[in-house]
Amino acid sequence: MQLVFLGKFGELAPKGLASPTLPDDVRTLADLKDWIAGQAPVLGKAMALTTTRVAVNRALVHDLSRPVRADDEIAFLPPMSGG
Amino acid sequence: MQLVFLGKFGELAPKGLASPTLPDDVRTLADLKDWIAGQAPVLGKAMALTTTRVAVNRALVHDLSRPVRADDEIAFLPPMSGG
Amino acid sequence: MDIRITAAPFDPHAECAAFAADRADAGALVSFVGLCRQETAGRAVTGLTIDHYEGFTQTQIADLAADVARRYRVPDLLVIHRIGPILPGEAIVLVAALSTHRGAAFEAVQVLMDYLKTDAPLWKKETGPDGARWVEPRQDDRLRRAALENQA
Amino acid sequence: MDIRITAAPFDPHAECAAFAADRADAGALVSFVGLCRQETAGRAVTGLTIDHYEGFTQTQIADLAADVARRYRVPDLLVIHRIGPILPGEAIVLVAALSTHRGAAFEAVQVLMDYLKTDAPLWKKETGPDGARWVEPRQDDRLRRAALENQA
Repeated sequence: MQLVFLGKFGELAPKGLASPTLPDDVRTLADLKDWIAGQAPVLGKAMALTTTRVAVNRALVHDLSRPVRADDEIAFLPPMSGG
Repeated sequence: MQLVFLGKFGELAPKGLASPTLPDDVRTLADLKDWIAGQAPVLGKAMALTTTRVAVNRALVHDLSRPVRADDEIAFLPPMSGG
Repeated sequence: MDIRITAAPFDPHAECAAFAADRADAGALVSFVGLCRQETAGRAVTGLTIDHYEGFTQTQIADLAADVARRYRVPDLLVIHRIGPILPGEAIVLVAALSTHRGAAFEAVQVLMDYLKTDAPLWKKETGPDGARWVEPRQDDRLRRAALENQA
Repeated sequence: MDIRITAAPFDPHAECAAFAADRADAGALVSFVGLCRQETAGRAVTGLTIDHYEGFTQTQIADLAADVARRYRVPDLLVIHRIGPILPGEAIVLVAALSTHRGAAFEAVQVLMDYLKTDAPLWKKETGPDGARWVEPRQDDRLRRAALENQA
């Protein structure tokens, strides 16, 4: 599994989180967010305090009960500020 | 007095109308319009059938009871189509 | 504010570039270019000729622009309008606005274009294979103009 | 439709010129250029850095543009967006639309800009004398976006 942290999340994410080894009880995207907050509390707090969008394999996913798979690339996106 | 006919009015106006010799009873802009219609009926009809704006000495004038003076430049403007 | 009428073809993109050059204080540039089309409403167009009133057209357009600049607080406006004969593909008009934020710049350019369509002393004649015809203001331009009047 | 993200500076005026070249079928070109300002809300800005998500940002922007093209019937859209480090005065974004008439082109460019502000996967960081800060979406951009959602 690959994790991608964009924008300000990228600055707060410890390097080691990019290719994490997850415990068996991390089954869904919601579980993964909780696990990240435990591993990197500052990042977890930033993600909780703002609107965080999640993309799985480069498609936005709104249902965080979606199971995570070993070959997923999962990205966490803070509020966008293009243009 | 100079008369200026813009846009399609310019094509309908006889040359001689540019520097007219007006009879004494043409005292106002309204009189002038009537006199033009008598001199050049096709032009007069075109001016009557559309919204004709009048500029005196390069300023729009809305009150056609304004007197005309020998040194005026009076322009007749059909609906504008710029842009 | 830079308001010009010109009988010579102009490059609207080069003019925009010059207008925005060295303006790192402005965040937004909105521009509109009206191009001479090769057909309109199904009729082929071989060219346009725009009549103007010397000594009046430029000042009237400057007045319209000043009004829009004041109303939308966008002082940095550029208007270039062709007069005389114009070929298909050539620019007829360029309106551009520089502003700190985009909302005001969009509004200023749009409203100024609305005014130019109905209130700039310019008269457009289209030439095609069947001859020439003077262009009447479009119904939707007149309605837009009336709506502006009600807001003002 | 031409949708690009680029790490290299680009000339928005030259891009507009290329976009509109040989398009005598189109009567209206509307364009918006967002420029890197030298100050924002009273703070000096020495530069911007825009983060993106490789393989995702471009396709998302293309989806937003396709949606706007379909909704406003303006298929001819150009979007160029910078990523990476940007200096004051440089163009950040260009959005342009070619159309037969101006109303649809104005709407398409404005709405696409609204979407880019809130829905394009790009993250802007401003650098100034006091350090760097990530830019949060402006309140008025969020409201504009919500209004679009209600229309859709």
